[in-house]
Amino acid sequence: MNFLNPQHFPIFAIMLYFLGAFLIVLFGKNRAARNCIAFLATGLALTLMILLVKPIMIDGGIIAYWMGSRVPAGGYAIGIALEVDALGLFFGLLIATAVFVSCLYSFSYMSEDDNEPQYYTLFLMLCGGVMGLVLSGDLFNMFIMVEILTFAAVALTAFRNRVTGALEAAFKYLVVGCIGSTCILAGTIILYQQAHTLNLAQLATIIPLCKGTNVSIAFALLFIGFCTKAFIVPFHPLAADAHGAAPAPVSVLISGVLTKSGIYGIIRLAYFLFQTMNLGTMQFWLVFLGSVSMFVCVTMALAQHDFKRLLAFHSISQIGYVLTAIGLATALGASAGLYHAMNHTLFKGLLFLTAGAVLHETGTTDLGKLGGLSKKMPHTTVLFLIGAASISGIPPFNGFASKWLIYQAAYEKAAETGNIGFAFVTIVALVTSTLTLASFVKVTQSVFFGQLPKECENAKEVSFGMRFAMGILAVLCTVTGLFPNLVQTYLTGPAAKTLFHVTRYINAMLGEGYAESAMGASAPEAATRTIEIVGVWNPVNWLALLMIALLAICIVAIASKYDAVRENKSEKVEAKYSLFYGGEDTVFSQVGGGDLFWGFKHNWRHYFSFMHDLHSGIVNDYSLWAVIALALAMVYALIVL
Amino acid sequence: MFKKLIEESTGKSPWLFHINAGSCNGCDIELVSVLTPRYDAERLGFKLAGSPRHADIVVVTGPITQQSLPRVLRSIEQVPDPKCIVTMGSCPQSGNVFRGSYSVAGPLSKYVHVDVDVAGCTPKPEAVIDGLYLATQILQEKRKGMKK
Amino acid sequence: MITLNYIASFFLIVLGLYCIVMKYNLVKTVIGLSIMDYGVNLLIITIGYNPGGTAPIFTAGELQAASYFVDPIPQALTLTSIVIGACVTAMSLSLVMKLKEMYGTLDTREIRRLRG
Amino acid sequence: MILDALKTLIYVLIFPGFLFCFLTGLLLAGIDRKLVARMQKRVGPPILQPFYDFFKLCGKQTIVPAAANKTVFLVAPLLGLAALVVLQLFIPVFQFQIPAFANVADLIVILYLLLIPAVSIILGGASTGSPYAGIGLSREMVTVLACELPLVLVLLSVGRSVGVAIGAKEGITFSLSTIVRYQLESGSLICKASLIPAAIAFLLVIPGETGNHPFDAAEAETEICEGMLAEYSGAPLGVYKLSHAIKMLTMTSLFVMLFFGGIGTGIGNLVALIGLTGGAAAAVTMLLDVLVLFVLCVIVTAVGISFVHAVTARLKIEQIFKYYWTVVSALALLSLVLVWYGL
Repeated sequence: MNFLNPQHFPIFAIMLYFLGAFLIVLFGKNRAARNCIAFLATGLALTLMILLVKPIMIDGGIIAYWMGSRVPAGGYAIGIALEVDALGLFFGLLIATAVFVSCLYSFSYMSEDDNEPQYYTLFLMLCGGVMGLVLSGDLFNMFIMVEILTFAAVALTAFRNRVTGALEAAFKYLVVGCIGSTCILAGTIILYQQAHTLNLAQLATIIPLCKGTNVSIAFALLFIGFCTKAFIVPFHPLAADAHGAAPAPVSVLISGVLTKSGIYGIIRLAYFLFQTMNLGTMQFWLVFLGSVSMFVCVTMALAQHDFKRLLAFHSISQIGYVLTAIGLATALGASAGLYHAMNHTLFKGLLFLTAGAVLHETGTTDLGKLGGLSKKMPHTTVLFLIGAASISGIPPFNGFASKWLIYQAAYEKAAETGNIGFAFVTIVALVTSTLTLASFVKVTQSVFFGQLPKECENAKEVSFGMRFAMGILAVLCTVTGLFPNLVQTYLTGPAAKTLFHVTRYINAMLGEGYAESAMGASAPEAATRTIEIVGVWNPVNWLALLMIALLAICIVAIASKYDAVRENKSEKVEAKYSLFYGGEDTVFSQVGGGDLFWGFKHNWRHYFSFMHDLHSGIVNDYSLWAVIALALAMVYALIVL
Repeated sequence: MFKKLIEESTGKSPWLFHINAGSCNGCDIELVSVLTPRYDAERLGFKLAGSPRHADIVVVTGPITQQSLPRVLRSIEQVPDPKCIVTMGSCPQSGNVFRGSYSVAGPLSKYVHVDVDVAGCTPKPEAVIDGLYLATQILQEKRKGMKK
Repeated sequence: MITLNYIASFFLIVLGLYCIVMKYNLVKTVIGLSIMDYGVNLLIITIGYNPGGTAPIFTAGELQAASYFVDPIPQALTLTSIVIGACVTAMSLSLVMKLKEMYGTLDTREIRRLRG
Repeated sequence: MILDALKTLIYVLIFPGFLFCFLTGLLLAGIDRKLVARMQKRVGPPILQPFYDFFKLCGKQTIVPAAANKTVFLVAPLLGLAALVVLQLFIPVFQFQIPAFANVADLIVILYLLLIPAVSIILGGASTGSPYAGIGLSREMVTVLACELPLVLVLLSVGRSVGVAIGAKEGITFSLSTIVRYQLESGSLICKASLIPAAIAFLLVIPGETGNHPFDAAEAETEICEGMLAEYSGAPLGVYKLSHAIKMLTMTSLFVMLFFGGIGTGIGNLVALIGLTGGAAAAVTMLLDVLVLFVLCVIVTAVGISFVHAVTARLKIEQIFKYYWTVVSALALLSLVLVWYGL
């Protein structure tokens, strides 16, 4: 067996994580050994994923790997398979990157916690679960991986169980997460009853031939199941709770990795398994849910007063963008959605890590108790600003590049179909972006700028290890923002293309010509959709121009002694340099996050109080939402699909 | 040339910051009336600034009560140079009818250098404009003598 | 006969969901999760069942095209699913214990520090 | 190569970049002040008053408050100014669009580039730690939010309208040069009945976006000491004032290009009539175009900013938000619906 054959890389990547988890249980008592194992497992998995870029992304290959070489016999897929196409690899890359960075960060961040070995075990189990999910070619395996990652995520949420709400959040997540997992299982089994196979490729071939009530119900069940994993509205409160309590690197995994697994599941469902069930009707469902998630979560985020909780709601808001774009079912939409999914992992990871840094230094994430950290933690502030600019869609960072594509995709779709509804989706997306900016202005003001409270006097810059991890993400945020064309050519483009080439996926798994012969006329044509971008945006040129202008202005400014400033030199703050309070002496009067945006909140006060009451924090309510969502999905699936 | 431009401009764009140090409001109203269409001090570039950091000319009205003294001094201190201090009305110059009161700490000239005094109770708007114009001249002189 | 199985599994799932949604006791919520799980397990087993089928145990020589047996895959799936269900119960009960320690109550209406 | 670099440098530094923005922006601000004064029956300041203000501020001390983050405090104004100057490069002057920059940014990008100056002033204000700045930035952000919805609606309507009219494959266009070229060929967009509400909405958005009276709750000097600028003094304050003036130019010229883009055509014909050819004709045309643009900007300023300033009192922040999200958005939405159904 040639281990260097790319064929084996996917299974190695998954195994590395689980093996690492196992080894840490054995040898984890020693700190160096533990860190070494975790680093090697995550680092090697990332390397394997990067090595796969060439054969899969660029050469357009698909790796079909049958466990124990049980290749399909008689047209029936019996064995368990891994199937890695560009889509799977794209998500695999995202996951491996986020996991690697988060692991680097954990080394210094978690060093003061007890039970560290257990942390890394769970951490690697979570990673392995997600990696297994996205590389799997088998529906039941996907379910198993979903369960593994749910367990690991629940346990990690409750890891710091002395933190207020950690247990509570974990329990809520477990209950609703289990409803979701059960839905996936039930959906899987109903599909099995219809198709007598669990292989994704074969399911994709057979399902179109046996349309009916059962298949529609299975779709609804699977869809809701993956929605709980992606925390789409109405499952968003779980994400908010879990993020608030979990340690920062785990938040990175939950938002950057776990939600992606849900999105991946939805894509596989909508584009592969049920591809012939008329994407058009599914569009409304996806786009509607996406837009609602986008808007509801961003408004919820505006009302939060906890740093990490706020970020959690934004996380779902951004997932809403991804879902909307995916739901448009155009080449541009799919590419933009995947691009945004990637960017979301990067910038949200960065933001959670900065939140972790703040928590590490000050012991709180309450926006009302923080302030003025920019003088104490300058590097963290810069990194946070990069992340905030990315998520709020400020050019030239990556959030803008992908959001811009999403606007285009939505509006092009509107123009193409003549449906004004998609125009409103565009408007919601555009306004949501500004609302995102607003809530990050709130965080900036109440955490990093403003006045320094007494309790935070001792804060200092975090260790190099943590800054390094954040720095990687910040650099990636900038680079992917500056070169959208490269990203589109080498990452999102090939991945998006696979969405419209289902037959290729099937044939790679079950042999050439299988799809055509099995499906006959109903085989989806290999859609030759091209990405058409109406607008123009050239970040590098813009940045060059900005730099020229900035440089020129700076030269003029320095020549005219702009930087010859008067500042406080003595120990005591002189009257001249104290803040202006209408003549009064300086007092501590930080304008906290809760005081901001009154003008906006006042106009929306009924909405906000309604939403506040709705998010009651009672697990029964959240389960009820899940049941209602399931019922609605079923009704929709039965009527429309 | 740049320096000359700045010096020229300094006299043409004086922004006022108004401090009420226990005034009876007579002078305050009169100061506002200076900016009304009838007198329109804006044609000379005068503008009321909201913060002492933006101001060139500090206009002080009222007899400088004990309560207001530290606030007045702090606010004046916060004005960036070159700056001009103008007292408006008789109160900050002499204490006017409040002179000798236990609560009056004035006159202002005891504490800071006052550039222009506009006397009267209250001074007429014409007088105020004249005084402020004088202040702009002083401002320009100060700017010439100032090293950045 | 087989219809009854489907009805029973449906009933179990709905009962479980009802228990999760309507009962305010944490332990009852966990019981609800388990019941739901049993319902699904029953569903899986039922789907694999062929009336009159034999156990899917054959030696290589016996297996012919006409062999009629119950589908073995769902049985394997059920085993996995039962194990997972047990894990869910264990995990949630341990969380319930910790919650009781921390909040001093098992009432979900009082365990709601995270809201809004 | 070097020639290209030199050309780019000239574009950025002189026209339509820094120098042009500096002169016309401040001139526009001066005209605005003069107009408001005249409308209030005052003599008003000299038209060059903003220049005096700017140079005076350059000559004053810059005080960095002890509580402030010095780097952000000083860099934020420059960043905002640079972003605005670069933004101006993407707005064509009728048929004169710098070819190198035509493919850099479209309308949607411009919408977001407009946020950068706002963000820079917010950062600068927040860095001082002043509570006035805190309130100010809150209001500034709400104003930006308020303007965003109508602006988005207007831009989408224009994009759709022109996209359909030129028969673009996707049915929309966001390229500003395409929009202007279309107008030069078939008349200004203001003549389209369906876009008149959008034009009015845009006109109403201009003072909000630039933070002019009566939508200047964020910089209310009488209640919150100019909000985010409360702690700024000297040159950085001057840079902010300059940015404000340039933003007026940006918004008005964007309005002119979106809705009056067709007016530039007559000029070219006029030049041909006189008998000029070649480079001289191009130069004269461009000069005239710039003049026409400036005159139009002044008119838009007079109507959209000065007049509104002169006749209204300052609105409260929640009134601003409500106003923009109801009245102005309804107008813009009307336009979008009309455009959508081809009326």
